[in-house]
Amino acid sequence: MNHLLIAPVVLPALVAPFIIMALRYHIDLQRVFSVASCVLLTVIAVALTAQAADGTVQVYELGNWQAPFGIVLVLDRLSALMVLLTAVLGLGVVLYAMGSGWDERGANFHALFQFQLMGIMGAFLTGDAFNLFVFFEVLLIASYGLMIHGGGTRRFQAGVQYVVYNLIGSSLFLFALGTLYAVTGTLNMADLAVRVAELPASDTAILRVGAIMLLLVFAIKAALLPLHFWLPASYANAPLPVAALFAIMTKVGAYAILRMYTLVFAPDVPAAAGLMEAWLLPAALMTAAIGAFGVLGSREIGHLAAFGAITSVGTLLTAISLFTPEAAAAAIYYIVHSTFTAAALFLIADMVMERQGGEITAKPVMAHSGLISALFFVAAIAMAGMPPLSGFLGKLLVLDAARDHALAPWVWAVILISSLVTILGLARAGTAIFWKSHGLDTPEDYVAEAPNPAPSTALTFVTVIGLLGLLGLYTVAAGPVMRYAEATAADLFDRRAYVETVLANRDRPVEDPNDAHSHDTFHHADHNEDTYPQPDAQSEESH
Amino acid sequence: MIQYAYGFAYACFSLALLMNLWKIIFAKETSDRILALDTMFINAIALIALYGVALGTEIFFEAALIMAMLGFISTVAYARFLLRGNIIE
Amino acid sequence: MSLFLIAALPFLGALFPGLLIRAGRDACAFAAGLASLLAFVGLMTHAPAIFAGEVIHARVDWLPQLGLSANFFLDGLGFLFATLILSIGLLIILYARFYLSRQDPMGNFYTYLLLFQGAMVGIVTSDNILLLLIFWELTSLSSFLLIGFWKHLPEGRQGARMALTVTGMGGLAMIAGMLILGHIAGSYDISVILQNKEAIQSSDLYLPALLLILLGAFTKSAQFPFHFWLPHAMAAPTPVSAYLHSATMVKAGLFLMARLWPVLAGTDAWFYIVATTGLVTMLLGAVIALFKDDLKALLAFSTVSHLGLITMLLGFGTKAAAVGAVFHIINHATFKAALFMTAGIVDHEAHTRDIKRLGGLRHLMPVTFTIALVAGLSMAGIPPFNGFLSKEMMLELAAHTDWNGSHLLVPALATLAALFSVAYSFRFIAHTFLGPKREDYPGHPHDPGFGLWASPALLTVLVVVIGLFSGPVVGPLVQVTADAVTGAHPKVYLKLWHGFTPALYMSAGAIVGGLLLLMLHRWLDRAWNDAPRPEAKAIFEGIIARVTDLARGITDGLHNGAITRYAAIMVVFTLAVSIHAYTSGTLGLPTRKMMEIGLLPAVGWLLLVVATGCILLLHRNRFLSLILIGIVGLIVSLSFNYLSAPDLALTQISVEVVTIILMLLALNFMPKDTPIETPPLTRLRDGGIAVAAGVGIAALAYAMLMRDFSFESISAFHAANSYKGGGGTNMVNVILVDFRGFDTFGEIIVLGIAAMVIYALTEAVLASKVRAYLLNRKPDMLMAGDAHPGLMVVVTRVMMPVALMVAAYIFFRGHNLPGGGFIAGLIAAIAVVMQYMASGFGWAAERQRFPYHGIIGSGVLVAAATGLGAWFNNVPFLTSDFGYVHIEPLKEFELATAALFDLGVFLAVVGAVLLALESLARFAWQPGIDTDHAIDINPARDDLAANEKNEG
Amino acid sequence: MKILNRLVPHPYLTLMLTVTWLMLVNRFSLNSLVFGLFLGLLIPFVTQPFWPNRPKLSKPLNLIGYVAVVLWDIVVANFIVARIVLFMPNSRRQPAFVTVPLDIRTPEAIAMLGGTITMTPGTVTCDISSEGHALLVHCLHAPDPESEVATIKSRYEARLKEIFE
Amino acid sequence: MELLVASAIGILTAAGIYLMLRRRTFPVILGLSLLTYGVNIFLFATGRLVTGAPPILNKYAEVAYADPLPQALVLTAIVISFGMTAVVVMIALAAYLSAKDDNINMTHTTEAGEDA
Amino acid sequence: MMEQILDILIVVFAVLGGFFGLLGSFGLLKLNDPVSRLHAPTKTSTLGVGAILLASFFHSWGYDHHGSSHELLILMFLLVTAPVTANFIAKVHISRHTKPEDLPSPGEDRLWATHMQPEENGDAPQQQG
Ligand code: NA
Ligand code: NA
Repeated sequence: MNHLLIAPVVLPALVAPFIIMALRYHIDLQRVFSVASCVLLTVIAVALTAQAADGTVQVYELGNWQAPFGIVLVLDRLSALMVLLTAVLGLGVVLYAMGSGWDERGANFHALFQFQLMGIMGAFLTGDAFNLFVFFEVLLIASYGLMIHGGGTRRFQAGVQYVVYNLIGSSLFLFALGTLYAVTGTLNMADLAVRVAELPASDTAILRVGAIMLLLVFAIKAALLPLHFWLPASYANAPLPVAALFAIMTKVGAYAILRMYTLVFAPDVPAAAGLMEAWLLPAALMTAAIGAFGVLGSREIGHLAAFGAITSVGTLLTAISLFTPEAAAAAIYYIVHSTFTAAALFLIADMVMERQGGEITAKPVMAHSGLISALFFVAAIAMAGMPPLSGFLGKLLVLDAARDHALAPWVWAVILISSLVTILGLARAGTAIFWKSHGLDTPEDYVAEAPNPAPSTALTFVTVIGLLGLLGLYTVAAGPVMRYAEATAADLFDRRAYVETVLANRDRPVEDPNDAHSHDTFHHADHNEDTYPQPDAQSEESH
Repeated sequence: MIQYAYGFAYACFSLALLMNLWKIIFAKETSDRILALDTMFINAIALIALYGVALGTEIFFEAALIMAMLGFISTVAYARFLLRGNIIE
Repeated sequence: MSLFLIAALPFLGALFPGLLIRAGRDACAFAAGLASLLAFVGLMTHAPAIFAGEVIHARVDWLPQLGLSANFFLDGLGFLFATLILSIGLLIILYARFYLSRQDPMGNFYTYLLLFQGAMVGIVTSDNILLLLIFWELTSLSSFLLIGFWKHLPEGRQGARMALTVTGMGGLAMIAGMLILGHIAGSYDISVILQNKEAIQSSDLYLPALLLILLGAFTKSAQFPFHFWLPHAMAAPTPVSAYLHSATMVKAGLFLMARLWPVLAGTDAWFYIVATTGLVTMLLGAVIALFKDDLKALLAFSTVSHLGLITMLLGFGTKAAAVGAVFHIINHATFKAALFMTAGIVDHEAHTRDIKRLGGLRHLMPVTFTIALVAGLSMAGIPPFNGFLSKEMMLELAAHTDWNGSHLLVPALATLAALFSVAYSFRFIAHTFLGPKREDYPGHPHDPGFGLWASPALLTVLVVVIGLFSGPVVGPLVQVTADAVTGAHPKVYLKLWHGFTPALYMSAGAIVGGLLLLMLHRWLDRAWNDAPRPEAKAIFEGIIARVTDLARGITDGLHNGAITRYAAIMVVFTLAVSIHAYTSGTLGLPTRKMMEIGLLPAVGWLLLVVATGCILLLHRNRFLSLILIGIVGLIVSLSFNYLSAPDLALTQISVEVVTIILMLLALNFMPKDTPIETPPLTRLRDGGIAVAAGVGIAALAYAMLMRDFSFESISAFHAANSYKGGGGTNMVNVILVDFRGFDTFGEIIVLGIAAMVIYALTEAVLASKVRAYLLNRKPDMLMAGDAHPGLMVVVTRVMMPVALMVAAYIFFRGHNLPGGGFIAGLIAAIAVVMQYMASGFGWAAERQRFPYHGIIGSGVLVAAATGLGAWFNNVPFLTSDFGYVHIEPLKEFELATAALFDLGVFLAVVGAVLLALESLARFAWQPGIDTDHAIDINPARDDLAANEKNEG
Repeated sequence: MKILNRLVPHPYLTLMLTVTWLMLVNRFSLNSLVFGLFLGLLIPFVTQPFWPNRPKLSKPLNLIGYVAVVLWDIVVANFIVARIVLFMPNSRRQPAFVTVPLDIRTPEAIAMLGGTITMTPGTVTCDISSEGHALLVHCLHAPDPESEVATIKSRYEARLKEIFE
Repeated sequence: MELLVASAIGILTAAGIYLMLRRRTFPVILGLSLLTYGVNIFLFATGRLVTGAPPILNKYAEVAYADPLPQALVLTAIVISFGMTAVVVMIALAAYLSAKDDNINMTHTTEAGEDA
Repeated sequence: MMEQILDILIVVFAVLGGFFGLLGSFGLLKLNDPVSRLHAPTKTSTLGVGAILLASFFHSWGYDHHGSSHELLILMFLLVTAPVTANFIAKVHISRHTKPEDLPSPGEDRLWATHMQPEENGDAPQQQG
């Protein structure tokens, strides 16, 4: 049993309560533990990715109950990659939050942050549909706390909307899971795959409703049009470092779609055939387009970054909704890119916001304007999918993968035109914020300072440069990464290894932990007839 | 015979619940509504007890016990709200 | 030198100027120059091989899955362009060192310039069209930075954005074109593509690919109708214009057409699109140039015109035309770069570029005048300068070109363009330098230092030398380049005198006409200015503004902040796709019999429905709706009991009470009524949506309830193993703490986080200005006396230990009977909340010894530690263990790790509920409230006080 | 002795809780008793701060008699109320508030009296006076309010005074 | 009986959705509560309806049990939605106290300048 | 014999319970003044459920052959809490619908507790503004 598999969930789940229990009044120690946890998570994630890289699927049977009866965690190439992505992003964001002093502007930041990581990690690793719901809720509720961190009227108002929208989503999730369970009698994803594939035709109507509702749940998370409405206001009004962490949240939705709709409800499974072909791809394209328009139409840098995230989600979902191994590989490549890019853009937006406020307009020249503008330029390139960064490669991969699809001209047109509109928007914003300021009549020595003097400005820059550097590295290493992505996509479309590994133990007999008594189901009865654990039994002292 | 008695009791408490509902909807006084809700809890306890007896199980005992305790708390909470606005002060 | 290194050197060099700027401007320029020089030297090491007709390759895989490789190759065409880029680049670096002022951030300038240079070298040496695309877009980006270099100038920002938009658009189109091209050819490697002319030209996709690629090339090379960005790019510092807009970037489009000439040219489509565009651009550029008063604008339109010329030649599709195109590329680069630099010098010295404010500079700036004169005459196509040679070739080729049956159209228009070309060239010289010296120059013009005029002078020398000795000087270069362009070995004749050819007559006519035009210039200028004509910039900005407004309209219109609408859209969308999913599947007949409806369920249903309906009708009275919600909760709980789920009933009712308390606490601070805000139609719409969704869910539930599972449920396993493997008879509890303990672990964390969030929120709110509001808040309702009645206090005191006892009972029995840590936790929490309600916040909080955060934390940690404990047995997280212990004289009893896990649940729930409620209650906390006494009215205490008073 | 006091702050409470536990468990056994006693000691110890003043009972055994009286009265009360509700028209019913002056002083005793009044024939404790020297009692049907007050004082308050003071 | 349960689910859902489409935070929260009831009963009903057969093992009788799994799931769901409700109530209160307005819809307030 | 007696007890208590349960709720509807309405449910419903619990108690005695203390426990809970409930609801009525002069004199004290003003019952003075 490889306990490393559960470490990404358990580690933050231990650090967070420890922080609230013992370190509530010691921000320095909180930071030490939080960063240490993130570093350790990164190390663990690297180890897990290395383990998964050869294609073996590992299963962790929680409570020693075999699938499909208990909950299992499953490590394969895809989940390992997502865990690694989360860990690295988490490390970056926590460092930035420290450097910018954001973590001190409200209570419980680090504990919530660790819980947030725990929820995301769990969502990526779990092999059980209901457990996925639980982890969704963990990551959501932590995100509610982080979203309103620091307080403020607009943030609270946006917070209400964010929570309400997601609560509707959670309700839908439960409707979906209930429907699936009512038909198949199982919750384990691999088992669902087996059962859905063998489903009698007479049950498809109900199952399909469940399947589609589940898809919508993930689509909400992923911010697919017209279910994306929660995103702009939430991200733009959240503390922007938190929004940077949220960059991974849309990917949780994308991941879940990729996982469930290749493993369980793949288009080649009769019961799921034709579920979403008609509308998913158009919706994804609309998402990309609306996101791009949003970038161009934004009046505020937080919104700009948020719509940037939406347009990249559109591109990502476009790739996913093609449901071919090539497109899935492209999507997997694009996921990492778009996560880092969106995060970097949010962090840079925070730098701007802290120094001169959020509106996209000329303000007196801010401190570190040159460096920030350079970082913005690089992040904008990545966001718009311009060369030489990975966004360009990702877009090329998506376009290439869409080539044989009936809607290929649409895909190409929308993605390319969205890119253009995004470029327009980013250029417009960048010139207004960074260039136009120089045209203002301000005293020579005037420099707009950050309203909240940050504890360590250097750390914030190091973090952002680090993230962008990672993007550069990711671009250079595109070849090996794509090999991994292609192998991952191949795994997704050939689900046998996953299913067989997860369900390998389903017929394992159950041992009674208490051997001495195992000869009888209700051993108490052997000792004393009337202490049988019925309403009047004696086992209440089991403490 | 016993079954008829239980059936009678069922019917009485069911009817009582409906009367409570009537009161809650059409009462002029909010205090009457709270009172009706409190009575509902009491009637519910009776129904749970009856149901447990009918099924010959004590599994529902906890539910009745807790309802007795919680009905009280929620009634007090509602009333306190009307009295002071603030239920914890 | 490796091609990789040559392409990489400018990029590496780009790192230094920015870093070296502290070391001074010279160091900065030197570093930049050194990088260019090294690359140039590296390039020249390949010269012998190139002239020998060899092609040099360098390959490395990058993203083979896509067919994107970092493959470079160097042939004649690449060599020519790389030479131009690097050599003129060197001259520009030198020139810029003296041109830029002290205020200009020179480090940035050289960094951008070298980035641009690297991108250009990359374009011309790429052997992979995807790689070429990358460099292509990089030129757009770096030129954006260069054009907008003077960021304080609005023209600079606008020009930069315009250039980026137009060329970026072309680049994106080209991506599509290149992907199609590569798809047809089966490879993205240029050397492979060039072998596939037949396949490409016979493909159905040839035309779309051609159009998309040409869109890229035309935008980059400022061909009509995309020419308008180039003049606006003149807002850049002059070195940038001289580099980008004469020699390099704008030639990238030409390079691309030349590069793909072997596979794309030769078709009718190619001819009519490319040649016509080139012809129109050539004429239009020349005409407009004549009427530009800004020296740089004049040169910019001249460039447009010359780019059109070259494009037209490439469009002719003949080998001879290709030779002419190549030759003119060289010539144009030399004279135009020189002219731009000259214009820059004039601007630098006279502080204006407006021709109308210049004239007579010949006397003040003889050196500059000489350079301008030579280069200008070359631009005009006057012998013996190099411009004349290539223009003659153009006219000659035009004279023999038939356009859709018309023999005259092309030669006539070409001659006309040449005529205008002569006119604006002469105007450039005459109106700037000739004529009388003026007194009103904004600056004090005189010849600049050597550093500034060295570069144009050198280029002017080339203009002359190539003109006089074209064959020996550039013949071989033109030859190898033409070979590369045509993929064949065309004959290259470069001579000054061709005899009395049609071209000569056309040329002569052009010169005479040009002089005439110049004489009529004042009159023509007035006519031109009076004539209505579309202003490209206005159109472009109009489109952009329109698009931006549209974007803003769509964005604001869709995301108007109305979550009510977002939610409605979500519900409707969900409904629509669900109906689609349902109708595209099949539903079998019911497999279950409907259960009979007894009295109890009927009454329950009625209560539930009526209560729900009343909530809808009366929801504006918020307190009343909370009472009604209480009914719903009660009925739901009873239903769970009735339907064999006692655990659920317990949980539901306890959660219900805590929720109500929470909502009442919140409602205290909120309006007590909801106003009517939505018009009836909206309410009707919402009602429709709600009813549709309700009917949908009800139908789904009914369909599901009437059919059995399709497969045996996994819960059969849970039933079979709950006692044997889990040690408990309450299957639900065993599932919660054992089979699916991980869910429960997550669930308590959710609860803990909820409390933490609420706490953090309270802190945030109380730290804001809201605190003052709360302290001064007047109760919005009648306050009855006696906040803490004695009867209640006494009863809750007795109840609290009993309730805790009940909690303990529920906790321990949970594994076998309804109950468990969660419900026990709620009851324990409620027992404490009772104290808060009865005896007051201050009194109770003061007596509460355990910090709630700590209780939550310890709960989660206990649960986690229980889970981790399993590792010591080398079994997975949360594996439970239980055993039976026998201590005399007691009977045997069970010890289970699941109970420990449940203890964690218990603690987390207690902590979370109390922290949440306490946080909320803090809003109402007013300083000065007596915390010593729980009971407001206590005669015993008063008697005691009275006695003490009497005694004292 | 002090330590014992500290550890067992409320011996009656411990006794009551142990009995409660046995009633909850619903079957007497040694295990239950031991565990019940354990909890009965633990819970008062933990909740000690919430009940700082131990109520002193002068004659605890009288409590049993009192409870018996009250239980009987409750049963009777219900028949009286039933009769009034069912057969007495609202117009003939004479509801009234009466003031019951208090001789008892401790909150526990007053609470017990208030509770008793509510549960017994036709009366409900509604309020206490501002200094705690009188109870406001509502009578469902009180043609003679003075006699109601007298009954309350003699039948319940006197006994409570004996038990508590 | 199935009809009663199914229609109750539908009614709760419909009422919940209607209230969620109101403009003030309080009715929206009420709506969420109603929707949650609907969801929980739905999830519970996936085990199909059984009376008098709680999933508590009984040694003395060979009896059928109600499906325990949906019950466990609903329990988890109830707890989670309780946490969520608490949070949303609190955020709504904070928003109201900060803005003195409990309208759930946000309106645009910033009009940033145009770029030249 | 014993069983028959138990059966009779069960029937009697079940019927009584039902009767009083119904009566409590009926009284809530019938009685015409708010404080009088308090009497019916607090006493009658409590007795009704008490009778049902006793029926259940005898049932388990008669059929499961052991007494059940659970019912008694619930009954005790109800008896202890009902007065508090009644007290609070009465206070609501007093505070909302009566003035001091509507009620009999509180004797030596000045007011009934519910009518006390905030300053008088130990609360912090309400700050204005
Ligand atoms: Na267990
Ligand atoms: Na349980």
